[in-house]
Amino acid sequence: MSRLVVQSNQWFADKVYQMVLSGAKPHEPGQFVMVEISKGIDFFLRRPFSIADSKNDRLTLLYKVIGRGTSYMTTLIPGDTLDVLEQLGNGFRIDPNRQDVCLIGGGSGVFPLLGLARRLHERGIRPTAFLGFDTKQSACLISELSRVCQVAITTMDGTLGEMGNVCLYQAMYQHSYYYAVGPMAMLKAIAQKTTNGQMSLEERMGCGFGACMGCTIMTKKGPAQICKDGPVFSAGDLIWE
Amino acid sequence: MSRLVVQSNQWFADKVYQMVLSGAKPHEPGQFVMVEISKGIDFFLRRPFSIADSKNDRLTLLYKVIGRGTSYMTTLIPGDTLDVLEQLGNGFRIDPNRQDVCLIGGGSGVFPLLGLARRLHERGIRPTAFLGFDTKQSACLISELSRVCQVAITTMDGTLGEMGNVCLYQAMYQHSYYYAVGPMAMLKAIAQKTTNGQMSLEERMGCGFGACMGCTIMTKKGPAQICKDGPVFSAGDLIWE
Amino acid sequence: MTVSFLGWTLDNPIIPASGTFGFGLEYASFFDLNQLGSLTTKAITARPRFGNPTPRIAEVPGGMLNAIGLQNPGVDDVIEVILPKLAQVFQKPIIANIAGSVVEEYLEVIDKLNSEPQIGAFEINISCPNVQEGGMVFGTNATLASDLVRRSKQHSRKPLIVKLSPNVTNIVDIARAVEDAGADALSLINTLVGMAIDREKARPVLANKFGGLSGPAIKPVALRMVFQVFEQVSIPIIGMGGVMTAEDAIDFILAGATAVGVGSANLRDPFACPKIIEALPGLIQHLGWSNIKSMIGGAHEKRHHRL
Amino acid sequence: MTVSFLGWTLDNPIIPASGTFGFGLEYASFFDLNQLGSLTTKAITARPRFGNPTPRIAEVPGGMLNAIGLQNPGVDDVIEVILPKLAQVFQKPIIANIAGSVVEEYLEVIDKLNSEPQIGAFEINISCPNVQEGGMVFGTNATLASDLVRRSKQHSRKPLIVKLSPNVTNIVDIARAVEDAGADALSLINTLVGMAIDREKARPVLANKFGGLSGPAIKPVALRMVFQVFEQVSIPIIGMGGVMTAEDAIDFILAGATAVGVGSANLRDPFACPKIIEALPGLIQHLGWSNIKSMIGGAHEKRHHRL
Ligand SMILES: Cc1cc2nc3c(=O)[nH]c(=O)nc-3n(C[C@H](O)[C@H](O)[C@H](O)COP(=O)(O)OP(=O)(O)OC[C@H]3O[C@@H](n4cnc5c(N)ncnc54)[C@H](O)[C@@H]3O)c2cc1C
Ligand SMILES: Cc1cc2nc3c(=O)[nH]c(=O)nc-3n(C[C@H](O)[C@H](O)[C@H](O)COP(=O)(O)OP(=O)(O)OC[C@H]3O[C@@H](n4cnc5c(N)ncnc54)[C@H](O)[C@@H]3O)c2cc1C
Ligand SMILES: Cc1cc2nc3c(=O)[nH]c(=O)nc-3n(C[C@H](O)[C@H](O)[C@H](O)COP(=O)(O)O)c2cc1C
Ligand SMILES: Cc1cc2nc3c(=O)[nH]c(=O)nc-3n(C[C@H](O)[C@H](O)[C@H](O)COP(=O)(O)O)c2cc1C
Ligand code: FES
Ligand code: FES
Repeated sequence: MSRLVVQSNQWFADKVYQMVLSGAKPHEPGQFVMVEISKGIDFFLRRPFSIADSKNDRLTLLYKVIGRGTSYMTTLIPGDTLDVLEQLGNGFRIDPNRQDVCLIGGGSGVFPLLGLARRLHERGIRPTAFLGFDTKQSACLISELSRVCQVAITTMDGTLGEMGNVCLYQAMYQHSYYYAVGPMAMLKAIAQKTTNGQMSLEERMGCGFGACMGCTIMTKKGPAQICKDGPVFSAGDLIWE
Repeated sequence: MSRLVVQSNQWFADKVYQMVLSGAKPHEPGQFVMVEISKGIDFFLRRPFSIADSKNDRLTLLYKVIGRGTSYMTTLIPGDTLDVLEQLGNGFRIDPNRQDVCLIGGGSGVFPLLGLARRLHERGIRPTAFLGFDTKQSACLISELSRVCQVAITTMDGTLGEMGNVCLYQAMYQHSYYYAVGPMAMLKAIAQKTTNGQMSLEERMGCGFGACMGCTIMTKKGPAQICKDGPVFSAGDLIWE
Repeated sequence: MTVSFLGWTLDNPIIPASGTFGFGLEYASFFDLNQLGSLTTKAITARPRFGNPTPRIAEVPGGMLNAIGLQNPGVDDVIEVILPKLAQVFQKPIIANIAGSVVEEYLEVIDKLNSEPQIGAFEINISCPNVQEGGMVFGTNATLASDLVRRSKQHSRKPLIVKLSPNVTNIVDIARAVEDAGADALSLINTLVGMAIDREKARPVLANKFGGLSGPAIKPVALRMVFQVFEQVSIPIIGMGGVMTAEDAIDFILAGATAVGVGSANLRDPFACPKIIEALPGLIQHLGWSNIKSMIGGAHEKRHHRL
Repeated sequence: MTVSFLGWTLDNPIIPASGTFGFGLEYASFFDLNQLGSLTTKAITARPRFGNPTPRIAEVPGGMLNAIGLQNPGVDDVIEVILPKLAQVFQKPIIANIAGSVVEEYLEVIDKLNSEPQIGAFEINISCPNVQEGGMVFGTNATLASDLVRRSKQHSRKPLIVKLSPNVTNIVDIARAVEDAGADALSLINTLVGMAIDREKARPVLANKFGGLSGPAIKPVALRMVFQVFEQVSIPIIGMGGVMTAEDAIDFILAGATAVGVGSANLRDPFACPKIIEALPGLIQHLGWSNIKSMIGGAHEKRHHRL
């Protein structure tokens, strides 16, 4: 648990903010943090956020304004401090011999792909990123990702890139391995085509470190905590109803 | 209900802070306000504070740091705003023909006497103020009050003025009328000597405006709400066990 | 925004809860009371009551405790002094909250208030935790509760709402019992019994030791009870417990409430009710519903249609 | 800071509450568990349980709801895998929380755990609100509760703590019944049954609809129950419900608790327990007491002396 300092906290895309925190520990792509929104009991539980990027003592979060907690976060200014539980979850597993990989992100699911793409790039891997958004306004991270990988975009309304759902994008199934983050419906559709990849899951969390059993899913290997055994799972281990 | 702006909020005496708020309505000495400590549910009830002074749109509060709410108040800085319910309670009744009056304040009870002394002074009345404190460090308002009235001081440990309890000060019973504010034990002791005066009472309050029946006392005229029928009562109407 | 309730049409579902709104008069200086759906009076007893010694109020996390002890000027004073004053500032039917130590006291109050045209319904308070006799004793025992309601119903010439206590093992049992005994509607919930300790003085904060817990802290319990009772009774429910915002009010309606009581929120912010009423239409639209009626019980799998 | 409890001497009265501390292992990476007075395990059942579908967690004002549904790997796995791991990081006697659908399941778990030397006491959970069978059914019925406790007592070779449900009309009745049936101590309280509504989706947030309310919101109810029960039973009490700080812990001790359970606070802040333990001595001194033992029940008019 650390007290991190807000370095910047700015509008990033439609309903999405970017917060850079200093004083952080190093993080692997795919790990997450639990953020205490404020002292006192106005927000009893911490909020989970993926690492968008982590460099030296800087942690970048990208957060979508959903409800009370994320709305409150937009009011923080540089110099404010946040109590953060760090280095949670397992992160994406990278096999340096696996070159032909793609990243698949739907909506807020694109956020953790930034750090992953950068890490893959450092390892000499240049994946293709398939990103799906609702509409042009909510699209983000395209220029950042373009620097380290190829980017293909779909929007539901066709205002940017191809029209339609990202998981209907046939090209991505030509890659031999994927890293997918996004809504359950998207993940399920992908898993039904191929389980050659890793998927990051989300669930409401009580603790974030494996103590409360709040985030349990059944996998082919038995019950697993998304917060501790995940959030990244091998697609082949997941069970879909 | 108004949003008032903190103009200053400074240490004033041992555990006592002075807060000046702007944007306020005019207040009578003896009235009080209910301050919302912060938005959200960290402080569910408002806190009652007497008017130390009121001039144009400026309201001065003097508050002693007692618990959670008053501790939090010390962290407010100029420019912060507070949601305040104003103009509560009846205030002291002033009879311009009554010249020979004294003010009796014990501990935090001295705070509302400042505005009263100034108001009396405007009306050409120059009362004597008898102030009782625990010790020299907690003594305050002496120079301010000295400008508009004569001041006599007692401290429990004798570090300032006479040693002892203010209500044992015989000189004050030579005045024909008093305004007394302070702990119940002090008020009771005074009332047992003479009921020629007015007393301001305190109680835990749910609303501050007569709706919840949280602050009821039995008086000789029947049940009364401290917040609405008081906080200032004629000493002769009060009942002491 | 209108809802039908006990045969009246409420302009909106927002009703200040008993004991947090006095007899309305204090609030009339803050806003025009006629904005409200209705209003509930402080508990009325046969004779004047002083209530409990102070401190009667304590702050606790997410809410407050009160141990007022049914202070009120008694039914005669209410009729002679208070109702005429209230008539000048509020022109809709009100709900008179009624309490007593024994069944006969309830009946006496009902008999006297029966002929008051301002009163649209009685709310039988069988759930006050702050008195030694009567009050919650009735509300925690299905037999006593149903006996009281049956006899009240015989006397009453107005619709009878029964206000239930949450301090029970099975709220549905009590709700069913009072429905069977003739209740026309239910109010739930009254306060949970709680306490606070003054650790410096090593004694309870409240002179009465225990008090009723209200405010956002009790909202999950209140919602759960409204939800459970809605599935098992067919009379309408006034849902309450921790309502601070229009969002909270909507949660109760989705759980099954036809109208929503606002209690402690009024004490913190005397404008709480008009603010909620103002925010409701926008919220309903944002959530994609056409009107409040259609939302009642909307969170249930098989939604009943009982408007 | 030491207190005697069930014949042991606890270094301090702070005990993580069941279900919020797993089997301790996750917390061992945050701090040295031996700082704790003791620790309570997650509920253990005879066979592995997956628990309820997700969402199992919701945030509510001043607290949270959970509907875990007793997920645990079953008593055999606890004995073979978990207890040996725990032995490496915690060397004091632990409290094993035990649950079941039927009386026989409780007895089976007790029989198997009887010979585990790490376990200092059993905590019989008759108050889990999140399962269809067993759990709270036992805790809300004095006859069932006392039958379960009597039979558990016959099997148990360790002291028996019984964890009560607050979802009852009269907590004292249940407390007395289980004391008479042979309980050596009481834990109170478990969670209140509550719910939250997802108003955008017009349905309950939790897949299980209802969940257990914990956190500061329930502290006044918990304090009241500890206070009431302390006056009517003579076995010691582990008090819990909303303890976040040393101040909260002291309130429970003054109300009558011998030890204090810390639950949800651990989830928000994994260092909650060591922080409370560190702050206690200074607070006790500030309040003018010489030790914790002397404070037990200190808020009662006639303080019992039962240490
Ligand atoms: C492992 C993980 C990583 C995540 N990474 C990101 C990220 O990088 N960027 C981002 O914008 N969002 C991310 N989320 C989702 C994010 O946690 C929620 O949007 C956020 O908690 C909503 O908080 P709120 O107070 O605004 O919403 P409210 O609805 O007011 O919150 C109420 C409660 O529900 C919980 N909650 C609501 N939605 C979610 C959700 N989708 N997942 C988990 N809990 C939820 C909140 O944490 C809180 O406890 C992640 C979630 C998980 C589990
Ligand atoms: C009419 C009136 C005028 C007052 N004027 C002043 C003033 O000018 N300056 C000043 O320093 N204090 C004044 N007080 C007392 C002041 O209201 C309390 O000291 C303050 O509420 C303590 O808040 P807290 O959160 O720090 O204490 P906590 O003990 O943490 O508060 C817990 C709860 O108890 C209530 N409470 C605690 N002590 C008192 C008390 N003595 N009176 C009423 N409620 C209390 C709080 O309002 C809150 O609801 C006045 C009280 C009343 C009733
Ligand atoms: C100060 C106070 C006084 C109350 N007095 C009464 C009463 O006289 N009769 C009654 O039925 N309920 C009474 N209640 C209970 C409320 O009407 C309401 O049921 C309860 O407070 C829950 O709602 P809330 O959380 O919105 O306050 C009182 C509540 C408070 C806070
Ligand atoms: C996530 C969670 C899981 C729980 N699981 C159990 C359990 O398995 N057995 C049990 O007796 N109590 C369980 N409880 C109840 C707690 O032990 C405790 O009684 C309750 O949460 C009140 O304390 P608190 O307010 O400090 O959390 C659980 C509570 C939470 C929040
Ligand atoms: S969130 Fe608590 S175990 Fe995963
Ligand atoms: S504080 Fe509510 S009536 Fe006085």
